[in-house]
Amino acid sequence: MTSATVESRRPAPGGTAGPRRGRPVPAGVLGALGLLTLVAVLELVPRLGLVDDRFLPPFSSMVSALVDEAGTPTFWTALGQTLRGWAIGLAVALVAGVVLGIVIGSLPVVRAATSSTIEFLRPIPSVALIPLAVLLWGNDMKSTLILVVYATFWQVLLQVLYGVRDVDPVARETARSYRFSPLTTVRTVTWPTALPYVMTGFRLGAAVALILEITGELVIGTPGLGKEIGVAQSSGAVPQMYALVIVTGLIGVVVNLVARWGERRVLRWHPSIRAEVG
Amino acid sequence: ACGSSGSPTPSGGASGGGSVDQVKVGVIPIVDVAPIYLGAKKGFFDKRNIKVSMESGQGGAAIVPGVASGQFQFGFSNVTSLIIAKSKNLPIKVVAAGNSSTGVDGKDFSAIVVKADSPIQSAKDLAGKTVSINTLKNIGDTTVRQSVQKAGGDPSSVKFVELAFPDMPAAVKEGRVDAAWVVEPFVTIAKQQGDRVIASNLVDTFPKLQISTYFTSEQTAKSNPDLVKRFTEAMNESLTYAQEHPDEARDILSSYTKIDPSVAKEMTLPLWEPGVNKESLQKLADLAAQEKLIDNKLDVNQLLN
Amino acid sequence: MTSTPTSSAPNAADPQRDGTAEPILDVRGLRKIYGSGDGAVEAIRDLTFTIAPGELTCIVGPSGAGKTTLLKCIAGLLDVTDGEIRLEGDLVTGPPKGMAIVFQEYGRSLFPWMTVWQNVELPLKEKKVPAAERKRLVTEALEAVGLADVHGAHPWQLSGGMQQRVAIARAVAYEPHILIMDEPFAAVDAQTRAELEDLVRELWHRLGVTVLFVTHDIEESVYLGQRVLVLSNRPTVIMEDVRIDLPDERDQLSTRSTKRFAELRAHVYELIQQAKGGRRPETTARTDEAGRRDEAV
Amino acid sequence: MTSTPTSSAPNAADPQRDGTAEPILDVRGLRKIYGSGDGAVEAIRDLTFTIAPGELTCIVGPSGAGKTTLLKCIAGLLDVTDGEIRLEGDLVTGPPKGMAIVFQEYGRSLFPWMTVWQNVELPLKEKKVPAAERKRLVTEALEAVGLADVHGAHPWQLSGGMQQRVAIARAVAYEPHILIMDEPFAAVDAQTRAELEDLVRELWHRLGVTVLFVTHDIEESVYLGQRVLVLSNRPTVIMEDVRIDLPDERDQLSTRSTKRFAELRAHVYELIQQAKGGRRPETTARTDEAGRRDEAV
Amino acid sequence: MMSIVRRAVLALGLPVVLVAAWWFATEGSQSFFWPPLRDILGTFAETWWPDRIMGDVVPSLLRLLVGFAIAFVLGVGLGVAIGKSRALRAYLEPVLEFFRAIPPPVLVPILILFFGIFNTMKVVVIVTGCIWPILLNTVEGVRSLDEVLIDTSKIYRLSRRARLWYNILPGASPQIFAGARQALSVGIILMVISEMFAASNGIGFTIIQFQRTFAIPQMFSGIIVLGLLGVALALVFRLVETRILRWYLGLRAAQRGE
Ligand SMILES: Nc1ncnc2c1ncn2[C@@H]1O[C@H](COP(=O)(O)OP(=O)(O)OP(=O)(O)O)[C@@H](O)[C@H]1O
Ligand SMILES: Nc1ncnc2c1ncn2[C@@H]1O[C@H](COP(=O)(O)OP(=O)(O)OP(=O)(O)O)[C@@H](O)[C@H]1O
Ligand SMILES: O=[N+]([O-])[O-]
Ligand SMILES: [Mg+2]
Ligand SMILES: [Mg+2]
Repeated sequence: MTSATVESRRPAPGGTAGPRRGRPVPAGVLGALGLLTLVAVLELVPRLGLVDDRFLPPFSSMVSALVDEAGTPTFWTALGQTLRGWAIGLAVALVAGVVLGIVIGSLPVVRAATSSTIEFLRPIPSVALIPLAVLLWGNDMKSTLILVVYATFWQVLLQVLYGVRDVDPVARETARSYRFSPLTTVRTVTWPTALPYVMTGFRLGAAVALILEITGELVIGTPGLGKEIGVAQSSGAVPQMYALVIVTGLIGVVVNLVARWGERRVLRWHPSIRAEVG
Repeated sequence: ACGSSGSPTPSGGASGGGSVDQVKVGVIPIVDVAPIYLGAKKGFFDKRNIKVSMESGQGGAAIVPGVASGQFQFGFSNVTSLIIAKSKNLPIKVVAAGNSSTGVDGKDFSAIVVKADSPIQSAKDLAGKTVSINTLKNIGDTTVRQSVQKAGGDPSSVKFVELAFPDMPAAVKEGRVDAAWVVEPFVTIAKQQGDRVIASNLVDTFPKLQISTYFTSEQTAKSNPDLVKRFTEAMNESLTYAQEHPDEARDILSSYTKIDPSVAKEMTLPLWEPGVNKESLQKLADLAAQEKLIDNKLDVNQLLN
Repeated sequence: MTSTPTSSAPNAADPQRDGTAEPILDVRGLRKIYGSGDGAVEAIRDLTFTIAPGELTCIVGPSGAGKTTLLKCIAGLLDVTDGEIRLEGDLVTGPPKGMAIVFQEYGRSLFPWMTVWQNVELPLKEKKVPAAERKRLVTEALEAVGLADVHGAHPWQLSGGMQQRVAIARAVAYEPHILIMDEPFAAVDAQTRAELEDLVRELWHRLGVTVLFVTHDIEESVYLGQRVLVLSNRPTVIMEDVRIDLPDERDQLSTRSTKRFAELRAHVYELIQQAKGGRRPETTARTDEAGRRDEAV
Repeated sequence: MTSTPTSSAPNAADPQRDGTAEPILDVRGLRKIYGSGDGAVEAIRDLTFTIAPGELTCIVGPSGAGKTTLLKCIAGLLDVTDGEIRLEGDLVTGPPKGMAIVFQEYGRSLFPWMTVWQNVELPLKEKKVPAAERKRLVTEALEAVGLADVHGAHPWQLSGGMQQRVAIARAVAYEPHILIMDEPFAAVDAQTRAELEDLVRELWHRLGVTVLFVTHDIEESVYLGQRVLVLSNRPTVIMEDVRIDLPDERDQLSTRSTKRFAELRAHVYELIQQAKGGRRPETTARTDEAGRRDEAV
Repeated sequence: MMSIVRRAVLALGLPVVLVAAWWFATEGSQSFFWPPLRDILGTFAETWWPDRIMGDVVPSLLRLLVGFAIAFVLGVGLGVAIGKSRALRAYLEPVLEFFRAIPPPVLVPILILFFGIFNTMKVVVIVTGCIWPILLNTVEGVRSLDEVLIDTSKIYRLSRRARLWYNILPGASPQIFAGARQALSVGIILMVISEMFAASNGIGFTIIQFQRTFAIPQMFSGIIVLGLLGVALALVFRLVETRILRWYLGLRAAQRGE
């Protein structure tokens, strides 16, 4: 008997429990609705006079300022510079965080030996390191990059450490009993277990990297969106400033979409995903 | 790195041949530095074989270490910060004037503003009130206290809070602070929202108080005196030109700031005078010592060449 | 299958079919397909049966037949693809009141952050059973499964069989109207198993609870049940509804050694073997139709 | 226990005791206490036995006796508290080479992120079995457990019994020297169980593998094993080492209906019942000493 | 079991090596911005004891703890709601992601508009930074709860409250703690950032003040204070965590049979 794979006559509801409902509204539509709500709030709060529109202009003026900005090559150059710095910093931090996280997390001795140092270094804010970075690299991209890597690395590392801790003892014993090499154990047991944590680490890290990239540009003056925001701020150009802030926010939204998309791909087996894709 | 730079043709200047010096100047992208942008555009640097590029940072935290370590050859900073730095033996030298107060009470690029309906009528009334300044223990508190003292109030009872200039108009409007020390373009923006100017703190401190200068590291000053000399000359020419052509100075703002043109037109520009004003600097140094910003009195000659 | 030494489905179902005893459970045309599109798996094709109040029904069938799926549908934990399930007349849309389940994945059904005692007590608390009564029920249930002495341990400090018994104790202490058990004794030793079988029958007698009991042990199904529903291979249909006409008073030694017991056991065994072999009970027409549908994919 | 219709331990152990067959497994004075201080649980008190190469030994005992604990100690997955375990003469300190285990918690021992095929194939890859050979082994193993058609599914898409069979297939495909199975057939139906029992015996014959098999099914232990180790209640000691003197050629129908089979089954059953009742085989002196130790904790 | 001595050696070994390396590397340093560690430690006591401990460290710590507590409650509450409801998650996620990507220094002006310039604003800044790791981890923790346990809760008809208390929160707690742990460190960072605005006291304010006034050894001593604060809070956190997650750590440790 072959497996009776059957085209369901009508779309079968997902494998999970729950009251029978109509077809769910697609996530994309709901998400767009959410953003629309935000837009409405941003438009209405100043229009209704809840705050002075000179300090928080209505959304429409932010958009028109954004349209103006988008017409200048400076904006696009700045956007490109920001994205580049962000991507490089995030990539470095991810690789370093994952590799070190797995090594430290898998070896109890290393973990015990490094934990106090990690706790010490972790809360030192990147911003406190700005003078040192400038000292070494001026306002070069490297200054901002080091801030981005430093701040993002800890986010990823901590997530990976917690992920490694979550390995199911029975799964670990299975790997041990079949004498998997350490590398195979990492690849086939530790890594898949930690993956959901890594995904969260990626999402946390992506935002932190963006934040530090922008902050670095703003404070140090490395070219990029942050510098433009700084200029707008010190020029009293409120709508332009918010226009640029909206761009950073949108980068965040896009990054999350990519992360979620990737998650559906690599975590298809995980309870959180399989409950949804059915 | 990019950033606005002067005319792209470096050679053919008035002064003799020699190689072109690539020079990075750390500046804050505000009105005060308009002359260097204007001078760069006019070719005042090029003709002295200096290819100048402006690197903007948010303040001393980014610029001073940059200059001290040679990442930038020159930097722009307020005088009090430099005095503090010098008092800590940071090896720096002032090389050119930055900008100064106009010296005209009520018509300066810096002002203390209050809400239109505020009971505060003069600096005297600031006693016991909260005033926002951009940096605590710096030129802001020093000069605001001078205004209060001059108006007959008790300067020691003024409470200061730190806010960024851009956030001050809102803070005044919403009553978060009683008064704010602002500089252009926020003086104009504050006025546009109806705020009142009650004092000109820089004017109250010293006639034509020079509040910022360009500086370099002692290392550069020693090893490349010729470059410093050429830079000073170019700066002086730029300052003079900017002072004489205020409309061009207002126009250049759009190349490195996002100041609204209508605001830019109305703003009071600072005074751009060549030459470092030693008495003015010494006044600020004395005030710094008096206010305990520095431990001992400082002779500003140490800052000069 | 030549000799059928059982009263077959029609009359076995009598009590429910006529109005005298309104069925407590009514499953009609149940179909369940997991997933959709390419990866769809038809676990249950077409199940129709009723259960009278207070009946003790065992369900047997090949591994992967869809027994767990069926139980989860009845419990309102899974949406059905087609057909309907009524419990006491109401359409099942979520977990109904007064039902307890012992899950096949017993290990995962215990809260690892609670002690054994807390695990058993929690549903009672939720049922607002007064503290004293609760204490009595938990104590009794844990004693009945032989775990009174480990009540302070966490589930992961217990052996597999002990975990399973905790899950049983929890269901028992709950005093449900309808008790669903999915291979509840798979991990316990023979002796304990026999004791627990008798515990189930005793509870059933005492509380008048309706029991649905999935097991792989054919002897167990015959020993325990009033009826044994034999399921076919996936996609599941009912092979036969075997009525167990053994006397109500059962005993591990004597009952199991009767001739009728042996006959029934052999018959169920035979049915399972046929089920595994792929035989399906209904008219070939239906099977063919399904076959065609399969090919269409 | 009046009649002992078995050859009892002493002569059963003969082949290993003298030098003719060096034991593959030598467990001496094994003791295992979980935790320490207040919460300490003495799972195993004192176990000593040896197993000859190629033997098929079944282990039975009350739920919670310490069977899983014993297997994990032998597999080098748990540190022992006292005593020593030697495998082929070497002290066990970690999982030895050429061993495969089917865990009692089969569901959690499968990697949910891999398909059935990948789960079975992975240990072979680790063993550096060439691709073609690997394919053959995996295919055969999955066919043997009746899961050839679901090789692309993930474990969580399978029923409990199917998951358990995947874990069995993984162990079988591995072609171990020593195969440890912890209630491997608990979740499968009677028919499948019978087939798998025969599969184990066939593998054992074919590969000459040493098998340690924990089960709750007494019939199964007698049907499968050459020896049945009956364990006492926790803290565990050996109740009796029962030699199964049935002919090597076994058959589900004929073997199970022999008189000797029935005798052995009854004997083991009786032992388990005694174990459950708390009877312990050794001198009371020892128990007392340990009892005092318990109190001191 | 690791002996106390062994543990102490492990915990202190690396820090001692690193401090020694720092000491010798900066021993004869002439660089203004890299003062010798000796100078830094030399200014340590006079810089911080006792005025700044009471006047700066304590207020900072209070703001941090209040901010962290609010972020924890909000993050877990919102996280559970979002984790349980697919629709709510789909609706809110883009908006939350939008705000999450906005750097606090840019957010501050808006926060000033709504929360003023004093402690409230600073606490809100800390909350806006701390909440994300908690929220994200809670959402993911809730989403990956064991299905069998959820079914168990349903079958025994646990009330919403009981499900929250006995199933959802404990089940997600390992991941919630991962988030809270992150948030604590982020909180310290945000504490510093919040004190860059409208501050008149606090560790962050002090460090930035040192930085602006080129008091470099003092600035480094401030960074060291931050680090020590991080270690201290991490220790407290671990105490709480091992208490609350005893079941989980036991479950995970059961494998070595310790
Ligand atoms: N989540 C799922 N997604 C896809 N298929 C599933 C899922 N759950 C179960 N199935 C399939 O449905 C069929 C029936 O599974 P079910 O668990 O109901 O079997 P069962 O009769 O309980 O078997 P067992 O006796 O082995 O427990 C199996 O073929 C299984 O592969
Ligand atoms: N991690 C642990 N911590 C404390 N006690 C434990 C732990 N694991 C097992 N035990 C205890 O050890 C004893 C033996 O457990 P084990 O799992 O070996 O039993 P078993 O013989 O396999 O039982 P079953 O047949 O029910 O699977 C039990 O009493 C159990 O409570
Ligand atoms: O390190 N950070 O400033 O986030
Ligand atoms: Mg099942
Ligand atoms: Mg066991």
